[in-house]
Amino acid sequence: MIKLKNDIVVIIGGEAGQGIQTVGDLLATVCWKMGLYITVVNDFESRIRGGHSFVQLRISDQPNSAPSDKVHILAALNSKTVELHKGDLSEGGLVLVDGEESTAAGVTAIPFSKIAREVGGKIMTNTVVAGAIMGLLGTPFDIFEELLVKKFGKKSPEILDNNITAAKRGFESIGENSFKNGFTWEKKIPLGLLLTGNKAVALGAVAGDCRFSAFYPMSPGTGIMNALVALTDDFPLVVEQVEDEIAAVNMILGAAYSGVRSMTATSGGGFSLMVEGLGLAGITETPILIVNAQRPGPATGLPTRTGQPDLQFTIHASQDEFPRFVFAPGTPAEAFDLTVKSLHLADKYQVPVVLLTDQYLTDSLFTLDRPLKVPDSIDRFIITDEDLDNPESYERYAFTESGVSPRVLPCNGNALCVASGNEHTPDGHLNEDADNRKRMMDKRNAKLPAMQKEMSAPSGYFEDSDILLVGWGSTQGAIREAVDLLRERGQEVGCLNFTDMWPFPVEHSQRLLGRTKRFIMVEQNSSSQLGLLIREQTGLSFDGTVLKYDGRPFFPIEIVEETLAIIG
Amino acid sequence: MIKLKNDIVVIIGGEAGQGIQTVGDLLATVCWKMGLYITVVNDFESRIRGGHSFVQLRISDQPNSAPSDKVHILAALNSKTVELHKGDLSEGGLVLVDGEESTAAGVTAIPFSKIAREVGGKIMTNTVVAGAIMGLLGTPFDIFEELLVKKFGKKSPEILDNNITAAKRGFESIGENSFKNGFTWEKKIPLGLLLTGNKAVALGAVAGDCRFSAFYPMSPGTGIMNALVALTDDFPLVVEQVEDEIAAVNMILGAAYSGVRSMTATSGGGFSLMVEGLGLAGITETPILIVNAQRPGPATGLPTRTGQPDLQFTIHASQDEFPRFVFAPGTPAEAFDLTVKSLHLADKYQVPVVLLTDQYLTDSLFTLDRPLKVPDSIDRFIITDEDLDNPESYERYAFTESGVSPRVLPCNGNALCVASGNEHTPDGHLNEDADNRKRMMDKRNAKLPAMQKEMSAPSGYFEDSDILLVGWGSTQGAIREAVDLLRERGQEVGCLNFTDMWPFPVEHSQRLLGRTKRFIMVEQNSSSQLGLLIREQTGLSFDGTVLKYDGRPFFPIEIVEETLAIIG
Amino acid sequence: MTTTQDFDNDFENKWCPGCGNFGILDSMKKSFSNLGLAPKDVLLISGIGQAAKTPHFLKCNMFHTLHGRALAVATGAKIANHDLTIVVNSGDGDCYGEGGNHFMNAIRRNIDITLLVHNNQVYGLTQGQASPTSKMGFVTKVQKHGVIAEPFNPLTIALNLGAGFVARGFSNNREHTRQLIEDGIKHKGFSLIDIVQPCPTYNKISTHGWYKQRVEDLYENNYVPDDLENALAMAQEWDEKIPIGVYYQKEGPTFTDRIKKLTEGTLIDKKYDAAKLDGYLSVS
Amino acid sequence: MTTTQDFDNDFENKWCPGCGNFGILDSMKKSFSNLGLAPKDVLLISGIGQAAKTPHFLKCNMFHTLHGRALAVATGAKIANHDLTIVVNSGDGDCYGEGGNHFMNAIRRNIDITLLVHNNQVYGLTQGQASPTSKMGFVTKVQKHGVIAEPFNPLTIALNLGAGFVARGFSNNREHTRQLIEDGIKHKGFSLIDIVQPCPTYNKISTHGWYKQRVEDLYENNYVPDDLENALAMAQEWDEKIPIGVYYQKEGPTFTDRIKKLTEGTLIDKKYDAAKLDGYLSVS
Ligand SMILES: Cc1ncc(C[n+]2csc(CCOP(=O)(O)OP(=O)(O)O)c2C)c(N)n1
Ligand SMILES: Cc1ncc(C[n+]2csc(CCOP(=O)(O)OP(=O)(O)O)c2C)c(N)n1
Ligand code: SF4
Ligand code: SF4
Ligand SMILES: [Mg+2]
Ligand SMILES: [Mg+2]
Repeated sequence: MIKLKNDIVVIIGGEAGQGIQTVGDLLATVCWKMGLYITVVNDFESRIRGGHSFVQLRISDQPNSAPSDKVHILAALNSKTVELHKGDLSEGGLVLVDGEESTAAGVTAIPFSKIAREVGGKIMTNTVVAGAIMGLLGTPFDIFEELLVKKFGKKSPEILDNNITAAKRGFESIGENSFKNGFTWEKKIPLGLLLTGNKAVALGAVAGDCRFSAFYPMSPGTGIMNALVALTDDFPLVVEQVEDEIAAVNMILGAAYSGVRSMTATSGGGFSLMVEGLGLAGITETPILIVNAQRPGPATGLPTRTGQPDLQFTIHASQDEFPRFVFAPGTPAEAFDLTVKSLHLADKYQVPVVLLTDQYLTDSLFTLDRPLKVPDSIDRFIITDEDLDNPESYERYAFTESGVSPRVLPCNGNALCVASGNEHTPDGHLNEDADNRKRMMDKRNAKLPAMQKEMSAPSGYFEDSDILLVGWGSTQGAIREAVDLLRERGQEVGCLNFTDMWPFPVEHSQRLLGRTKRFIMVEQNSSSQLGLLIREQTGLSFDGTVLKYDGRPFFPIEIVEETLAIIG
Repeated sequence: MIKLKNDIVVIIGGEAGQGIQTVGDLLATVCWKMGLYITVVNDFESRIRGGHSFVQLRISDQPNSAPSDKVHILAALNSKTVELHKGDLSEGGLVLVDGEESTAAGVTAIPFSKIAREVGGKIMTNTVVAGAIMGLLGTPFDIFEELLVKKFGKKSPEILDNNITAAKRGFESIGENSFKNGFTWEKKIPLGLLLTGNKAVALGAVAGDCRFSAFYPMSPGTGIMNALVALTDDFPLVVEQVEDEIAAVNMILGAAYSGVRSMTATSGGGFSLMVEGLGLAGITETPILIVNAQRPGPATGLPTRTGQPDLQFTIHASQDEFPRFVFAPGTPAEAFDLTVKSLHLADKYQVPVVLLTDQYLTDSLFTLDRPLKVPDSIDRFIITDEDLDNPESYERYAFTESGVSPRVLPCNGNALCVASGNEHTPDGHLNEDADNRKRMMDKRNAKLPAMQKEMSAPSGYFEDSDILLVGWGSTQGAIREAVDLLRERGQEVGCLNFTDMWPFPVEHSQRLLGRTKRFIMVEQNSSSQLGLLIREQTGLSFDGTVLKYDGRPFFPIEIVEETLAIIG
Repeated sequence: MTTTQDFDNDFENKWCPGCGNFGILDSMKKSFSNLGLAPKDVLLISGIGQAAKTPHFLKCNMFHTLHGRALAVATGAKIANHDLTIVVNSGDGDCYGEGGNHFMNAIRRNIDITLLVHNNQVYGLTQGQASPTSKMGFVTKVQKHGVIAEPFNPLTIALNLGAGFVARGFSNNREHTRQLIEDGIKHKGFSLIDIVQPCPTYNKISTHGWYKQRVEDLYENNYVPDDLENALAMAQEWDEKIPIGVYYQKEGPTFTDRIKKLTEGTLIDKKYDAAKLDGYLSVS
Repeated sequence: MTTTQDFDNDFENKWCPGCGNFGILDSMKKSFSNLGLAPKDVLLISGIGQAAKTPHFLKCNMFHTLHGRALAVATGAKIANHDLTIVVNSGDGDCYGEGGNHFMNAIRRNIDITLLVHNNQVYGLTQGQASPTSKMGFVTKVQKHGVIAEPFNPLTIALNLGAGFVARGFSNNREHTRQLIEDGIKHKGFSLIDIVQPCPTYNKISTHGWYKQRVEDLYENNYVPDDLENALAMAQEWDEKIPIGVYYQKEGPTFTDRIKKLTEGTLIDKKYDAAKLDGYLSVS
């Protein structure tokens, strides 16, 4: 990764319900179509109307996936936006406000709502704002127009016309005030899709042949379900909203037992309610996928904010011990790949998998830096009567060296599928004998060495440096950018970004962390959970922590400053 | 602790429903009244009638609290008892079976059921068996008779008479076959009560002024509730069985908020369902006590067996991070004390507390080695309008240095009690600001240093030895006895028994473990959870593990043998 | 005496303009002050949702708990101190969805609290999914081909479970709702007041106007709520008309009445008695 | 054709002698073989409890799940493969206590499974506490002054939630129960069969003899189960007489009928289509 060249940051702020997210989406799509890299971060309160929310767009000709502390264009649909974000304006930054006349120096008034009313109604304000910002940036207008046609073409010709006019008027409202950091716009083919983490997980689910999903709405997990629902008409997928999270996890257990790959998504509170079901998957060796999209807690906490506070909870959740996988993607591309991988490994090892994302990754919009790959076919690791010498004597939990027993589906032949959440003999019937108990525990635990081999090492960036920043999940982009900034300042710093969390990649970690002089944990929780896990699993101790737990994603510069304070 | 002098082990085996537990209780009570130490371990299946179950009584003139692998008297009410336990008979051990004539060498037939029928009916069989065993042991009969009067005196004179006759006939049935290891019976005043862990927790709860308990039945947690219910007529205590465990934890939260000390008890599955409520207690700073009486899982696992598989789950349960206490008593006396302490600390720090017991500790009957002490008075750490300059401006979550905010009760004056499970400002109202969020997290976490100071060091036994066995909770007795046995064999071995688990007693552990050459973890789970926790928290690594996870308590000799294999 | 202003606080309201919740909030304040209650006399307990935010918007003692769990918390609070006046604010998702089991069991216990369900037939706070009371066919972003389960009828279920106070209100008839809340609080035992409520943001079917056309005031009609069959019949109505008022009322012993030791005073007021327990712990 | 013996297995039964569960087990085997089902055609799903152990005691496909969760698991299993014949064994605690919310929602969905609730009005496996169907006043070790909540009436609630097959059986009338189970399985849609059952160990009130005196066979009486009001009235009966048979039956589209793509075949039989998804992932 090299220093971002053209790196422009736009903030559009207003009340919930004013549709600023639409402005962000429009701008992002236009930039993406031009082959640029975008990160769009949505910051909103847990309410439906009013209050204050904003989107931050970062536009660059280099991959980026962290929010920035500096802003070049601030478009304010309410006065709070100016109040809150003016301090973040970079030198030469612009403030656009809705109005006829500028009230302060550095503030440009554009009559957004007046224009909107003139061309068709207040509802058009968003389009005017988007037009104005594109005007400032110098975007070619035709791409914007194409997009509007795509978006409104199916509605009445009037609506489309009005929107185009609104866009045009906005575009032109900027006049000669062409923004000095403007790109030179050359159209390139984007390397990857423009995707939220939510959508990446949903696409990964379908790519991994997930066919059933039961869920109960909970931010930020709901976004994944919305994205899945959007795919149901085109794929063999049923998504059902159910009475509570306990039903959700148990329904996917039933569907998985019956034979279709199944998943649910939720956040911490819902995950808490799924914990007992997770254990049922563990002892019955039923493959399921649970996405825990993290947000700050405890309890209801901050419903629409981000954090990484559930790592240890996820690894230890549910009574007693059983093998499970835990993955934490750092980007939407990884979210896609790891969802596919999760569904595959769940089937292969007959274990539950938890995918840990967070509000930042799931709700933000990113340009992917590579295309996504769909598996050609799906291996279900399921046998039938034909694979058996004697289907009548089939045993669901037969002892094997690998710990994985051949699996049949219920009502799919003479081999009966007998499963029990009580401790059981190989034939699936409940049993309390001490010897059998120990053997069954050992059988399940016997999967662990092979499972551990499936774990990828944390991805490195200048990983041979004397000082490593170590993080996991969605902080990847911010940490890498911090490494760039630190190196610019002459610090020999690199980083490791974990995505494959459990079974903990002990050997990889020992190898990569053992050779560095110091490592510093960068996490979005208050106790450095990965740091503690590394110590527990490898005996290696971290040398400092950069922790943020205020519900907001890291700015790279925060990591830089706190790291400098630690390394002196 | 010195080697047990008189150490006699009796097993009575039969089907569920045959009342062998009654035989155990009768024998135990008589021995206890003579001032002896008893451990009675109940081993039973998850069914109501039939199958096989047994009680093991260990009787000694020295404190003991572990089951023994060797048996001196085996009383068999079914043939399976002989089959299963004959191999455990020590030299000179006796087998008593129900019948007219002995069928094998070393087997004494006594017509238990025939005698019972003669004196009043088959139901009297238990009393005959108890009588016979006491005859063998040479117990003074009058104590037994006293007990029967106490037990049956309130029923009809006929029932009492029949029981006394049954006991007498049983007592005499043994004839000259006086058991060679018999005690010399001198009556002493017992040092402590004869108590199950269940009852110890219940008495501790009342001693700690617990006034409300809501629960949903789940073995082995139910026993605690039964014991609490038994106290409701005499103390200001309401115990309510509710619709599910989610209701249980939320009801005690409501009662605690309202102002009475409250608790619930359950096992792993129910605890899983309480995890979200635990987090609500965390963020709202509401003092509650949850007893998790551990049993083997995952999921339903082995409902009536023992294990220690939930330590890490308990410490990390619920989304995000908040201070909590976790205690794990090793004996009924500690169970009593730690229940009192838990209720006290919950109030003092306004945090949830989890008491981790297990089936072995809760269901077994022990003679305590000391009297139990009731606190003279209860400090509730609650303020009222009188304590406030201006009750109107009272804030439930005021920032303080200790992190503990003065607490009022709802509807108890002009100071309003405003609590929220969303992140909140000091006044209790929900708030999403980044600064406030960080301050509130820091406020809650600020309690941790003082909480950690409340933690006792693990209790030691020859703790200066080069090799230490390290365990927690109910394995205390077995580990200490193993230490005695190892030292007898010339090994310089001692032990540490943890009871105060979280916040982890880091300094105590570093001090005690840092100075030993090697330490070996002895735990009833498959991954050595305390060992991992020690490494995570102190950086110190264990040198071996003795793990048992077949659902049965440790025999001291198992620890001895595995330890020897490790230390070579 | 208190006034509604006594219940005002300066915490910023977070509902959408035009939301039915405003009416309910207003009616609550009026009924409290009419009953002579001061903020210090009232304990509001709520779950999670737009409805469940209500307690923040007035001055009172309050406990904003977890999604679905308000009734369980309220039950515990009442047992601990049955002198408290407890009102629960819940939503249709909160109470009949996630909290379905507690709803049934609070009724079975006849615990003396007043439950206000802000029933907008939609999940507001999570942005417009169907709720248990959404009609079959109701289309949302998630239920894109419409809801495919039968709607949950809280009134029928409550009546069948033996609830002693079952009422329906309409958020925008503030005076009427005020009266209902007063009657509910005065009722000794569990009171269910299901308050139908427009959600202008996510429910485009049952709007203010839609309700307005349908509601029929039972107070005005001098309906006497003592006939279970009548009540059950009315509970079936919806499409043509929606009776608002008390459908059924019948007093009986409440949960805490049935616990003998609580008839002599609240649990919280009892004395700690170390000496008595000492007796239990003596070895001889 | 199959015979009842085809369903025998040699797993040791763990119920108490004289338990009503034996009758239910027997009736299940008979109804399966009568319907021509073989062990490989049947999927039994159960929660946790004495009742929920049933699937272990016969030869079949089975999933012994968690306390209270059988219906949720069964719903998922049915959606994944709606060709399956799914029967759920549950207890009164399992289904109406811990599982109360799933009970209501399985009915609302009209998912096509047959639910057998072994209703002994007590928690058997956990040694005799009251259950939701225990009568007010029922004394146990825990409820030592008797139950103080209204009993839960599953039939009334099911009928009010719109269940399309609501029946009551008596475990010891084996032929009758066999018929009920057959009718339940044949019914397209959710079928509730609440089977009252003696628990000689923990329920000394409703014993075999107690039931025997009260049960009245609706099949014999040629009762036609098409009248909801009749059904509701019968559902209130208990103390004097207990009608056994189908109280109410009405077919309608089931949950999987209402999901369009499932009308063309089961979910499990659909094809994975990588190419189609590729289209979604192309950048241009
Ligand atoms: C355990 C849990 N699951 C899900 C959520 C997310 N959640 C918050 S409010 C809500 C639904 C609210 O709907 P309703 O109760 O009808 O209230 P409304 O917002 O419509 O007033 C949900 C699902 C949560 N907070 N906790
Ligand atoms: C989450 C959870 N809570 C509690 C239990 C303990 N438990 C097992 S069976 C049972 C009650 C069984 O009663 P019922 O469903 O009526 O079945 P019965 O034994 O009477 O047939 C309970 C509470 C459990 N296994 N899991
Ligand atoms: S979303 Fe609906 S219910 Fe919620 S505040 Fe807005 S209008 Fe009211
Ligand atoms: S406890 Fe009751 S229900 Fe359970 S097996 Fe025994 S008799 Fe049957
Ligand atoms: Mg709602
Ligand atoms: Mg039962």
